[in-house]
Amino acid sequence: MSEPLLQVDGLCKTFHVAKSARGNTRLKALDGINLTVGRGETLGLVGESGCGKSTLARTLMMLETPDEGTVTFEGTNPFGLRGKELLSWRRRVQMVFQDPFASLNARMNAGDIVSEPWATHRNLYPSSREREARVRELLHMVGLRPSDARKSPQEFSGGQRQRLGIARALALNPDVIILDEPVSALDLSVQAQILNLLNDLQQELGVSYIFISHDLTVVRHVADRVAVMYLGRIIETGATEEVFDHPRHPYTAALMSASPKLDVTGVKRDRIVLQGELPSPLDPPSGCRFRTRCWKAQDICAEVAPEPRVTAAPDGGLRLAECHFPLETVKGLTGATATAG
Amino acid sequence: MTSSLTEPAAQDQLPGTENRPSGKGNGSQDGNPNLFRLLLKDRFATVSAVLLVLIGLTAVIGPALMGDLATKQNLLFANKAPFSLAHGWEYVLGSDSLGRSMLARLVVASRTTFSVAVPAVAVALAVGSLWGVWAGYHRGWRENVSMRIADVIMSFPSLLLAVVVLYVFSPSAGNIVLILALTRIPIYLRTARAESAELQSRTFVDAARTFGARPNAIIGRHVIPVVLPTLLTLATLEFCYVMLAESSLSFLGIGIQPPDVSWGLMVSQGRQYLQTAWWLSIFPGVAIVVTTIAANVLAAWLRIATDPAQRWRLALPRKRLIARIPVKEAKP
Amino acid sequence: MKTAAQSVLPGQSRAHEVVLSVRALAVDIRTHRGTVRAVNDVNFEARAGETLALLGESGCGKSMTAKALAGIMDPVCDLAGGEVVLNGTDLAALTPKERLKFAGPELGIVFQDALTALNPVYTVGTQLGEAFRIHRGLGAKEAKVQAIELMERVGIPEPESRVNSYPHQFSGGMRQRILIAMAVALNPRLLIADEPTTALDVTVQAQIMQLLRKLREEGQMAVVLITHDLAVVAEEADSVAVMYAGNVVECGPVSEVFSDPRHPYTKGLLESVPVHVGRGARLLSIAGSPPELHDIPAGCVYQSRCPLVQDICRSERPQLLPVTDRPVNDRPVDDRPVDLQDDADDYAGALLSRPGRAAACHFSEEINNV
Amino acid sequence: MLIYLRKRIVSSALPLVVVIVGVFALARMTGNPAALYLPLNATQQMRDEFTARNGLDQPLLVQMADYFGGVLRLDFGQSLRTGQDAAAMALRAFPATLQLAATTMVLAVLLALVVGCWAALKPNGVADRISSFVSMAAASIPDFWLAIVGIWVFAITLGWLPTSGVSGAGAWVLPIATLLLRPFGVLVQIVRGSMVSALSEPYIKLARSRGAGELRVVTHHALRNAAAPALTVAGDLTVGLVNGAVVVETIFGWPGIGKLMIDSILQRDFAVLQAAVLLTAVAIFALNILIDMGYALLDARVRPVTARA
Amino acid sequence: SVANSASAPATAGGSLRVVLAQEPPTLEACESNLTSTGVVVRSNVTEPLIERNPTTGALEPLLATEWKATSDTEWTFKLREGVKFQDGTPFNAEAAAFTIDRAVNSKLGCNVEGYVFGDADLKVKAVDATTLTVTSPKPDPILPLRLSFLEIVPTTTSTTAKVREPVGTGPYKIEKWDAGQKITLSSWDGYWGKKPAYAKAEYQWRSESSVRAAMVTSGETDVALGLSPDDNVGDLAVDYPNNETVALRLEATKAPLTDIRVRQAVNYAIDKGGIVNSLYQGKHKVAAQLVPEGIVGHNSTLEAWPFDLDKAKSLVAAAKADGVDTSAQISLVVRNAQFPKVTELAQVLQEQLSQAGLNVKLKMLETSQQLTYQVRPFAEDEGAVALLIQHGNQAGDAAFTVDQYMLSTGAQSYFGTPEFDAKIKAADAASGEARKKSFEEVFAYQNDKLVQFAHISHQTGILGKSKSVNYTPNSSSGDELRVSEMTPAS
Ligand SMILES: Nc1ncnc2c1ncn2[C@@H]1O[C@H](COP(=O)(O)OP(=O)(O)OP(=O)(O)O)[C@@H](O)[C@H]1O
Ligand SMILES: Nc1ncnc2c1ncn2[C@@H]1O[C@H](COP(=O)(O)OP(=O)(O)OP(=O)(O)O)[C@@H](O)[C@H]1O
Ligand SMILES: [Mg+2]
Ligand SMILES: [Mg+2]
Repeated sequence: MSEPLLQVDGLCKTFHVAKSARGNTRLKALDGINLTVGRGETLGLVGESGCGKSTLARTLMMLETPDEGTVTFEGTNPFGLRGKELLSWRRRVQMVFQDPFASLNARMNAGDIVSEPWATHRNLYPSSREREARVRELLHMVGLRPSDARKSPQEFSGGQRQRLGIARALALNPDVIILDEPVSALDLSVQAQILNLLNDLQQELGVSYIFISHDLTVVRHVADRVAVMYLGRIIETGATEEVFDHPRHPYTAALMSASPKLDVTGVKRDRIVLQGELPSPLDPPSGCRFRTRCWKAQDICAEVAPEPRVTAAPDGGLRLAECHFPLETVKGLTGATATAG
Repeated sequence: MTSSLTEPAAQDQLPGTENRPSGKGNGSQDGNPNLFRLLLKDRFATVSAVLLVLIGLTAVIGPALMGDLATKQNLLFANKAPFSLAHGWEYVLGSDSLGRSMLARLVVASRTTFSVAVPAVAVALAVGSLWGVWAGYHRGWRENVSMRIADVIMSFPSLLLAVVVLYVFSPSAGNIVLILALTRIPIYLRTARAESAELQSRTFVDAARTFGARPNAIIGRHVIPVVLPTLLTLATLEFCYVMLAESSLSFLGIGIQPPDVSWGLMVSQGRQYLQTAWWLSIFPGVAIVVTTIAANVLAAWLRIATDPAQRWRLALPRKRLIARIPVKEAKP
Repeated sequence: MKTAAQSVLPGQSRAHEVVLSVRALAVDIRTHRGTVRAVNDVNFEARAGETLALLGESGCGKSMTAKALAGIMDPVCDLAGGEVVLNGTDLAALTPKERLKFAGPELGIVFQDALTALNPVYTVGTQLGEAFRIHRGLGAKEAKVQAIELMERVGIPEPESRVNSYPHQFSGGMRQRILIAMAVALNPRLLIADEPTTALDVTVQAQIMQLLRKLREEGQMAVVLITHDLAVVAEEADSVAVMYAGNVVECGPVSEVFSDPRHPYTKGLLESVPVHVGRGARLLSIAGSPPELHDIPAGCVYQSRCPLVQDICRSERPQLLPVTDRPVNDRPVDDRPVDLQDDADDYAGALLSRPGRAAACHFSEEINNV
Repeated sequence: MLIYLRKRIVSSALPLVVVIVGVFALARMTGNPAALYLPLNATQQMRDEFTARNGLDQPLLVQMADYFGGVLRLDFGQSLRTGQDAAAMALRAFPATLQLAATTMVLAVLLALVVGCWAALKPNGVADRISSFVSMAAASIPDFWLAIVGIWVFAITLGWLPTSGVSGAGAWVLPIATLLLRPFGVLVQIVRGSMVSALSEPYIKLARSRGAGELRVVTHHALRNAAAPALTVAGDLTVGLVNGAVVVETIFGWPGIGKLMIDSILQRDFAVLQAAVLLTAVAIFALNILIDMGYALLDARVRPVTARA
Repeated sequence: SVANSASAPATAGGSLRVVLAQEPPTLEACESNLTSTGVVVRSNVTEPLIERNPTTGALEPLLATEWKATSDTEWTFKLREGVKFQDGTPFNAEAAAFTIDRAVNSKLGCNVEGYVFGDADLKVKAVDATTLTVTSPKPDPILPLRLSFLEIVPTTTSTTAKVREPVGTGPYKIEKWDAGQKITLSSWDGYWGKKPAYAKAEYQWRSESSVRAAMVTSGETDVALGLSPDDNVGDLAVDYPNNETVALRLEATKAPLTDIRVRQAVNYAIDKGGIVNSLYQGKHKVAAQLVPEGIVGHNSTLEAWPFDLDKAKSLVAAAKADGVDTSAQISLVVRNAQFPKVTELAQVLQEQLSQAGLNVKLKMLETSQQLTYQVRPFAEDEGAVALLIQHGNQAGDAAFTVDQYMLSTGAQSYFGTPEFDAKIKAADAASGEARKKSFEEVFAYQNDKLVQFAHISHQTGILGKSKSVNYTPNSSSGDELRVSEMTPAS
């Protein structure tokens, strides 16, 4: 990786919500996020529901304003942009939304949906003939037929809608696409189609992806690097294989272990089943956030928040994990099971 | 540049022409069924639609056909009973207390009634919904202020407003429209605000924001088209309310003024003749009720028919009805 | 089946005994385009202490089948035929009123969406206790005691205080537990779980699956697990029925079906999972999409997407027929889930009537040549 | 809850002020009442005296300030017409309307619940069609007309009920029946609609799967969920009754606030008008707060402060 | 309860039930010339010194036994002895003087002051306990008639504020006023005269005449005032001449009404006979002047204008030919709900005047607005106005009509001529037979020379009366319903 395309430093986002049990009204959805995304790279972002993945995506898209921290895109901070510059930034960073059903307006047809961005970015394809041609091209690109342009979203299946969402994101020829759970609503066979499509586009156009998913199998398949989130913090990052095969944070290990494997031998695996629930982000635990569910937790975990520990991975990339007692041996998982109950 | 992307793998994923996607959830396989065909299937809705069209036509062309029949008085011919052709077709519905043809008056009154109710509803709808959509989309202080204004209008005795305006500025049709519209704005305002506040957090609106679209463009493109059917249904119901309100104003003497005539005015003036000439108030009353029911039935039907998530209700079993009425469900 | 049922103590089934047997189940939906068949000629059996997985893509009729079993279909849906024999009684032949007696004590169901399946305006305690009030005639106080006990059983901490909470005050995983608790409240013989974990995170999913397993073992329940997650099926189920467009296209023990699929659809599904494929490599996928319910073709339901399609597939619908000559009870003992080994005697007895693998394909033998 | 109440009351204060100013301004627009209260041949001097006596010769702002000062002291001035204390007149008339409106709404809601549920059980069934027909017709009949027909039929022809007045239980029947019709008609449709959708919710299926019978499903599970929209609409309708029962009050000689308001407008009796309007506005704001509390009672999700158990 | 009162005979408990058109705003005696107040108070609770016989028009003694003019401007009254007020205080000259002072000379703003006395201040003096002198600034031949409007109250009555529930010398005293619901009077034992037949009188009010009619029909009330011919109470309806006259007052200062031919055309164009027969079922009388028979000054020789549309048209045409802008709009101003079927009448007038070729626009107004057309200062902005008036002469003397409606400075008059004014002044000052003659001439003169009015009809009131009550209404029944004149029918 040379100079990163997108860099995020210490991003924090707090929501004001109704009172919690402890009288807290401030919900820290993001708590000091650091990230980098290189050109043409896919960053996988995994984590449990409610840990802040979508909030991060929305903040990057400037749908939310962060309280703290900076976002740098090719050296500029998009939050400082206005007018024309803002528009051109908007053009370069696009998003595919989690829910293919909610993200398309049911009252527009596919052609209108795909060409909607040009209503704002008029100079991109000024003439209507150009626009029509480009719509056909985009639909073709995502594997839909030009004649589909007249159909309304209800007439498409979930997978096809997700493709429409991708076509719409592509309409502005962006450099970065944030994909928020692009396949979690889809059936297996459709999921494969979408993953193939994304892969093809990256090869062809060199776009970068931030790929958000809770399906580890999928992330493992698409991501170059992964970041694992827990309660608003990124607790582990590293190259995909490294993180998956040699998790250093206990949470990552538990996550990997909990995800069901399609293993046709029929032998039941032993696995770490985390006990307890994800704590409310309104009242996160003191010290290390994971300690309430961690089988390795000790007194210090309740008192001191762990600093990120950077280690070099065997392949030369950087590994980062926030834990007082990072796991050393991956094969020691079985031992962990016993403690986890 | 697209060549490699549309390679066989992607290519052969194109769905065949014959098997259209099933989509998730229910009802979506219905696509966009022809509303007219759907209408014909619901007999009540069909009858209502036909009635409304007839009434509408009467209001538009009827008065021209009636000429001055509606105002021609004949004091010697007052309060003649209806349903007799002895005095010519124009008196088939009887005559009123000044010997005018009830039929002609009902027809002429339909136009006045509509020309009060329709603009009143239209103005309230337009103002209330645009305002509500705007307030709901932007949330924050705009929403708060708008809702407080709505509160004020709602808790302000609308009758007082009506009386004052109509007394001070004369009870012309224009003022009646104005007053009825003003007092009904909050109804649309509230609904539009609620829907729009909900919509502005929808993902497709977020998507539009990520393109850099301006709020007004988003409101026009994404919010209004979605809110409109609900508001139109509401407007249909309000239409009935406005007709009734107009007749109440007539009761208080500040509605449509003679020699103009509306259904409400006819009911109101006919009430003193209930015992001597019932038709004076019954006929216009029936006209109001029939119009209202027809509009309500059609609105209820339309609300379901235009909502993809509810359309299935129209397909609900009608076993009992079918058992009685020998109508076969058409099976395509 | 009658004989089997008679020899059991009331309340609990013997392991591996057939608890539920579904024969030629068919469900029609009335739409304004006409009546369509959403579930067609579905057959399967569920056995005490075992899990049967119903697997299939979205919209293939899994939930519809489950609702038909539980007798809670939408008003537009009609049971068009078939038997649902639960413990010797054909539920399909009962009137809705008679059925109420079975709902709860005999048959429990867990819904997919825990948020909407709980009534938002009542405390969970009220809702948990309702089954006891209806079927056991308990008073409000006693029902609450039972509810607390239930919550304890499904692992909800501090049940005494949380029994008075409302559903929205619980997390998704907790709500799912409450739904499960509700379904098992009266120790039914049959538990239908319709995608109980689809909306949940992997870590919570693991907890829920663990809970289901525990309850199944405790009560010797037969579990029908509905899911579209192959991995869940592989890990949790004993046998599987793969559905496609309202039809069961293949069924049999999980390990066999997954290791040696005999229907091109099953095979296609298995191949589209991104495991054992290099990162970024092209995944195999099934082209096209399932047929719409109102124009399901005359022949094989899978014909439009099938790589093996021949003329016969277009004209004749394949029956669900046994595909293997191998007797099922030949399968190696190691294959069996751990818990089964404990009652090996019953297991052997039950095996006698266990049907083998079946697939609905004209070319089920040639699949592997694709 | 108390904090919430306080907040609501504070936030209603501003609209109330607007209402007060609005009434004041509107009332002044209707012109000088002198002609109404003086003999037809009154001289200019008599008119001037009258105007001065009632403070109507002061600049509008001064009058308004006076008026506001009075409001703060709960002194609304004296009625021009009767010479009585305006606030007392309004307070005396208000309970009559309130009783009428409350009884009407309670009955309308109960009836609508029964009919609406009955209709919702079989959507598009015969019961549904009949009830929606009846309810729509009910909602679209002019009330004054109905009132007079009612008097004619039940008081004169049949002699079952008194024609009008406030004495005895019988006197309540016709006014309530007249007022009831529209709220009933509207509510039936609302209840039916929300019952139909409540009955198709998953939790209803779940209740059935627990063995709950039809009656239990309807009364225990669906009804409470369906009640919220009905509550909203019932609230709006009550507001309509509280300040709009004029027609019925006029016909039946019911000494309510609606009649008082319209009379005081006609008589340019500003003090009474202002007192009456303010009173109803306060009542309406109170009603809205009550309705919000009703929501909270119905549904724990909207309770303002809920500790996470 | 209602069921009881509906079924029980009216005589039970000796209670008479009356339903009025509206609740009296107050029962203050000095406001009793207001119809709604007077109908309850006058001659029931309070009594005047003198009262006018509604049938003969003659003044009859009541609290004053005799009176005479003792000079040009002074009248002397002899008062009845042994009369007490309901609060126990005696009635004497002091009380009478107090009452006149309070009503006429105080700052109370009593309605009766302006109505009966104009701006004239009276000097009153209690000579002894039973003798009272009243002096007017100018000679006033009808001062005793004017005083018949003053209801005598005791000296204990407040002079700074009006009282809602007065004390009087009448046969009934106010027992209870349930504001908004009803007023109950009960007979007073200390009354000086004959004890009335009914022990109680209960007043209720309903604004819809059909409801009032229904109450008589259903037996909920014994007497209902102000019914309409269409209320259909059958033989319970009792007609009586109510001294009210309906007419159009024409604003002769604005085109096209400036031309007398147009004003005459208006008179010819109105089918008075048709209106009376069709709208009022022949119960009203076609009118030729503003006062009906029985009023001093009524000219019985006057003939109503015949209905002659052709003549009307030709008059309009003639005026047009002479340059009068006959197409200018005439506003036909009508007060809402002023009397039964006023809306219908208005529409008929509008139609008939239009037929004559005039441009008439109907304006239905509420009272307060209509007053800006009816009394000075008149609304300026409008063009010509034809105002529908209902004039009731309660006093029985044409002066009360003519001063208001015909004097060029009259409060309700648009115009006049000096010559006409002089005639009126002369009539006002005359007395006896001369007075009668002069007023008769005044009416004839207006019809001939001025034509400010297009007379339509003398009205007939309809009163609903239950069979159980014996009562014959007279022309003042609408203003002064004497309960003591009613007796239960046996
Ligand atoms: N607009 C908002 N107001 C208040 N809280 C919010 C808002 N948006 C998100 N949150 C809270 O912030 C936290 C992070 O939410 P987010 O949607 O980013 O999670 P996620 O990781 O995307 O979850 P999922 O996998 O379910 O999509 C959650 O606790 C959520 O409740
Ligand atoms: N009420 C309904 N009206 C019309 N069609 C319906 C209705 N309910 C279900 N369907 C259709 O019946 C078919 C089977 O639905 P079902 O809910 O059983 O699918 P499923 O396999 O459970 O899917 P999922 O995995 O999405 O839950 C679908 O095509 C669906 O569109
Ligand atoms: Mg998310
Ligand atoms: Mg399902």
